Amino acid sequence: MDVSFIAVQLLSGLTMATLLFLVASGLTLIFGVGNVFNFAHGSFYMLGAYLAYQTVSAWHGNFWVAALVAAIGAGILGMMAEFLFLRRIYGRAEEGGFQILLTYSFILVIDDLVKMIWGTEYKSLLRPAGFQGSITAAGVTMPTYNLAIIGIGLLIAVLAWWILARTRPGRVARATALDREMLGAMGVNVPRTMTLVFGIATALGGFAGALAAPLRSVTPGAGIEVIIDSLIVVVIGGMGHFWGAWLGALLLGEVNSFAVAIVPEWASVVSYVVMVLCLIFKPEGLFAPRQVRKA
Amino acid sequence: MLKLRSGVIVLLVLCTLVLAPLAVMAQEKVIKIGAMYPMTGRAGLYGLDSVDAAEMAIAEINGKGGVAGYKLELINTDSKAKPDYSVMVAKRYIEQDKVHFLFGVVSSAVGLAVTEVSKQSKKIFIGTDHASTQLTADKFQPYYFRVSNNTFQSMAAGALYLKELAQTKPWSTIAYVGPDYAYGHDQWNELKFNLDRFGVKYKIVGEYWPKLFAPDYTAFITSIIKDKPDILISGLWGGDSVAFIKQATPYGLFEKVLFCSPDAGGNYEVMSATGAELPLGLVLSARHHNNWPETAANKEYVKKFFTRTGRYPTYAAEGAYAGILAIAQAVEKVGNPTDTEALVKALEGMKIKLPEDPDDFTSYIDPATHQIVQVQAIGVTVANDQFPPAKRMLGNWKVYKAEDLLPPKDFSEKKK
Amino acid sequence: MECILKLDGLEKAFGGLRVTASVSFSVKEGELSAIIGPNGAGKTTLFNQITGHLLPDRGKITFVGEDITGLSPQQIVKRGMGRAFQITSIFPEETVLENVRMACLSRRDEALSYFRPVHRFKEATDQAFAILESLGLHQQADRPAFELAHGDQKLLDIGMALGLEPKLLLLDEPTAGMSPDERQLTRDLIRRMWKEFNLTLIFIEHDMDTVFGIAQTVRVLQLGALLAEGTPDQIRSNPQVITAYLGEDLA
Amino acid sequence: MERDTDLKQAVLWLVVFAAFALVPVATASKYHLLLAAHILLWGLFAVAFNMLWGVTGMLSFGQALYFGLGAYSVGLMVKHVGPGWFLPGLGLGLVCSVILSLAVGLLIIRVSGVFFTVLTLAFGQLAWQITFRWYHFTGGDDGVQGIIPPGILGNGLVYYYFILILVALAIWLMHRLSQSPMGVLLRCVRQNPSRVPFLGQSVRFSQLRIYVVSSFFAALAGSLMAGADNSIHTDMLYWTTSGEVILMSVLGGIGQFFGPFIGAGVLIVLQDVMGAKTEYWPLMIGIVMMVMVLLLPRGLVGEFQALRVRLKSLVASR
Repeated sequence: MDVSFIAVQLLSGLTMATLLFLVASGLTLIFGVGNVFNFAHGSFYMLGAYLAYQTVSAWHGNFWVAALVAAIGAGILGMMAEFLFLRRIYGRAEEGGFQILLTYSFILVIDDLVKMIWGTEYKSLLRPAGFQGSITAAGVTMPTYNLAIIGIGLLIAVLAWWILARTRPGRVARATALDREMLGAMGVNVPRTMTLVFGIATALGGFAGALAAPLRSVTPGAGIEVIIDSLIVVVIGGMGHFWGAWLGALLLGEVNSFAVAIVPEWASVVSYVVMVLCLIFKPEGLFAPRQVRKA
Repeated sequence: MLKLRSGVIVLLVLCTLVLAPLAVMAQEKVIKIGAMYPMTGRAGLYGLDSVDAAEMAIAEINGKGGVAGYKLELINTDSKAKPDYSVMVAKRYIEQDKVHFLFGVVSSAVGLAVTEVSKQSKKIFIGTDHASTQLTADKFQPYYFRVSNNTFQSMAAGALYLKELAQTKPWSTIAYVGPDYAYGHDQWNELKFNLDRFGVKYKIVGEYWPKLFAPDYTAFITSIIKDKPDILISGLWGGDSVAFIKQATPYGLFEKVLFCSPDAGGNYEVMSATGAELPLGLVLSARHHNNWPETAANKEYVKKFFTRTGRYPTYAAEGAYAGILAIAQAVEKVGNPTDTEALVKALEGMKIKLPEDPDDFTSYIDPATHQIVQVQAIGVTVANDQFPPAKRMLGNWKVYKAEDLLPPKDFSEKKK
Repeated sequence: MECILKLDGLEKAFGGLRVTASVSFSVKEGELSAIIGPNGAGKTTLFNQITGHLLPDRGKITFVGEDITGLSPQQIVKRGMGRAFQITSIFPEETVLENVRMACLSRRDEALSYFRPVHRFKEATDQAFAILESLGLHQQADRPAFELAHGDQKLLDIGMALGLEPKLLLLDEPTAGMSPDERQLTRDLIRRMWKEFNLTLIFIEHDMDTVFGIAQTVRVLQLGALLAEGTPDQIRSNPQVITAYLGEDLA
Repeated sequence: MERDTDLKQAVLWLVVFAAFALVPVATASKYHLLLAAHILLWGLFAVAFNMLWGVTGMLSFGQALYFGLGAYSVGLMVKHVGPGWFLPGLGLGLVCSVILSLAVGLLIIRVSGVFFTVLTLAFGQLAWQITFRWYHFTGGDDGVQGIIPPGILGNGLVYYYFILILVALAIWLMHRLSQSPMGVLLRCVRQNPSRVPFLGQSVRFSQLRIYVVSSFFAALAGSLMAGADNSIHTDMLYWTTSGEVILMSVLGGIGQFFGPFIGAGVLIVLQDVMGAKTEYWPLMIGIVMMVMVLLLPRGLVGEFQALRVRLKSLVASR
């Protein structure tokens, strides 16, 4: 393996990692803040892709506008889902199980609704104007759209970190995860915060779907395919840790990228192996701070 | 007390089970066909196309008064592409709905499970879209017939194409990318087998196994570019094919290698989903083409399908269409849909004119393997917007004779 | 009388905060004693270390002549130490009887039997009934525990500890949240339990009537350290204790 | 009073057992026999699963792992060794399920709550991916077909009664377990885990024990399923299988021992009836799930019981 090939594979891994991160970020956000495991996160990703497709093809919108529409659309639908359904089961005994079931039911309903609206044919989006080609430097070719995605991913990571760590709403959101009741007592409107955060998380999912659409095919059931991968990212990164998700995605993307080059016949199980190793040695996630274990 | 109630509920459920069949009144003079196509997820498109095409064929036949005094009737249950559920459905079809034929299925796994039911209950199973060669080779059983090409035939055609290519444009190295499951592995093994059989010299420089429905191919693409193969064979299908092509284009992969996907790469949904992004000059094929052969029959078939559904068919549709025609023809010959053994005899060696047959050829069912024998055309992507939303269709056809594509008599999947 | 529990220089800190500062004392078998101290004096933390819920940073705990430092709660319980909690800790969906019976079964090493229905464990059931009777809960035996009044739940918590037939019973604020009348009843009950079951009993309490009403020995904790130890009379007149409780000015 | 309950339960057992035993008498249809067999086996799987979730409060999203393990032990034994090795395969599956669940259990009971759920999901998916990928050995996504039980068991009717007896025995054993001190202890672990050590019992070991027990019976259900369907496939290990068994439990009621069994029956019959009528089955089942979770969280059996109690008190107050 020469140096330029290593550079190429690193970049490939980075592209994969960024897309993984974009999907997983919403999942980890809503888990970290709301203590909600949104199994239907992939469905919002799929909705985003379809909304973007709709905006571009039927309404002849600009791609970047379409991505925004996708994010907003998925966000609004997410808030509705939280407000109408999820909210009702907070605090119930066995909440975790009911959360998973309820969000699982979202997957089924959204899948069939998408099928009713858009049919089963594959939809497709073009790369946006100006990002259709690639640039070559020092023997390394890189599609410009992939570069754009990596840039956007970094931007979102930094922005999210800044919001969560440095702004008051961000701190409130983080504190919500720690203690819903305590915050309620302190005059924070916890239900509204939860709805909002859920909306932001699903908007991130929808945005990721829109960004990924020009690279993938838009089909019903696309959500289920990304959810397991994002789940692995979130588990490796430590559930609810934003930077963890980024690092987890990076680790997974790069490991996958080099596995493809070195042991292609095992490429499809590498993600799982990484995850299981992580779980054995650090079950709460590689990048999560050690928790105080109670007896 | 409550526990007793739950007992009562169980009893009620069981009673419903027992009484349900009484409600199903046997209708007279109907040929019942029990189909099991998936209607959701990635394969849902093929399922929908198949059901639409089968119903189109049935409407045509019933419009002409049916066959041997019978009308055809199709029932479809969403198989969810799950083998265990499909087995249940198949048994229900046989026992409750009293179907005469089992029909369909997209996934080979479901096909393998249903052929087992067919074998045990001696009920004819007409296979349409699934491609695993096993079904007509080592898993062969007398009540199974397949009316679309299997992967072996596609790969044989692909191998012949590559053989001819070597004479005009010499190549030496080859790489493969295909989904990491039986279908992907079968194709590669069968291609290598056929290349050897036809005496083609080649050197393998890479084998890549993304998982089925993998969203990202970037790492595979850059790795393939490093391997510098002359030929890249792809065993990807549907959305995976679309994603691979879309992601590979800006890397200039298709200028560096000859991309060849002889089984499913030329399926219409790949072309419709990639539109103008589909590079020119890719070597693709499918088990039916909307623009080949340019016979009246094919044109009419495609047009009718479009009028009926508002979209152009994938090859799955033509398989289902062929299946209905085969059933009709068999019943016509036998005179009733109940004499299974006579129907098997009628299907064996049956000649059947299909939309995908060029004028000088008629498809027939090989009596030894129950596999339909058809010509296969391999084409190259050219600009063509007659079948929107596709902007590219195949052209510059190379046509391979059906007999050349059959597996040798002693071929078995086990000998890999 | 022999010494049943002995603490030797127990130390515990959370972060920089010393919550147990070199505490040493020994408890005689059959003693009924109280631990008092202002809020935050480290009383419950001390209990948590004795019962194995927390590991002390330093020091040694000896129970019936055996070093139990570092053992898990269940190992310590098996050696005959029972505990009831400050914030009532019961199994809310189980019946009152079941709560106590679980303890009785555990005591008899029958808790892991997986085949015989629980109600056929005659001895454990009878013992559980007997305990409920002496606690006055027997009429509510078949009610789910969460339906009980707060005071009764506290009693049930104690009942569960009694089901373990402990040599030593630790009660964490047994009268917290009770009305004065209930307190009086509980006070009598504790004394009766103590005699009836031949217990060594240590309780943490804020209610001074209870402490000075029934305890034979009183220990005072302040800022994690043992401030004083003695009979109720000695403690009542100890100037250090008065300071701790009433502040410098009044001392 | 408690003896009275015993009697009622014995009667119930007989009624349910007899109902299932009479299925082949009532209908000659092999399809109905298969449907009844599926209800029995899914019912067993669901009851075993609920010992984990409803009883002990550990929501596993990966019990398909053991269901599949049982099925594949039988299937692969038949495929690679010979058709006569059906029963040894069954035994091997059960042994493997104990060993594997011990190993996996030790790893994952270190965490609780949603973390536990996600870890079980992860291990389940790992097993699925390996089975899917290792296709020379497992048959990959093609699965294994033609798994016919040997000798007299090859007869569908005999095999049905074989299933019936084993399922009845297994459920009876689990029922005894749930009524035993161990069962009470498990319920205590769910309700108040921090109190359990102070009764001298270990939370983790209780959890590990029931994880192994539940996995064992899941494997039994899976291995018997291989013989009922005559085929196995990777879907049995996929997360949707785990999801289905959770749904069955919620449908019937996780607070009831028998709830999941009823849930399995209702779901399978519903799937059979609705699946034949609509291609929008996922939508239907999604809506059913939402209704159950939001409005009837106690499940059909649990809500029915609650309704009875309310009616009773209404009558009494009049």
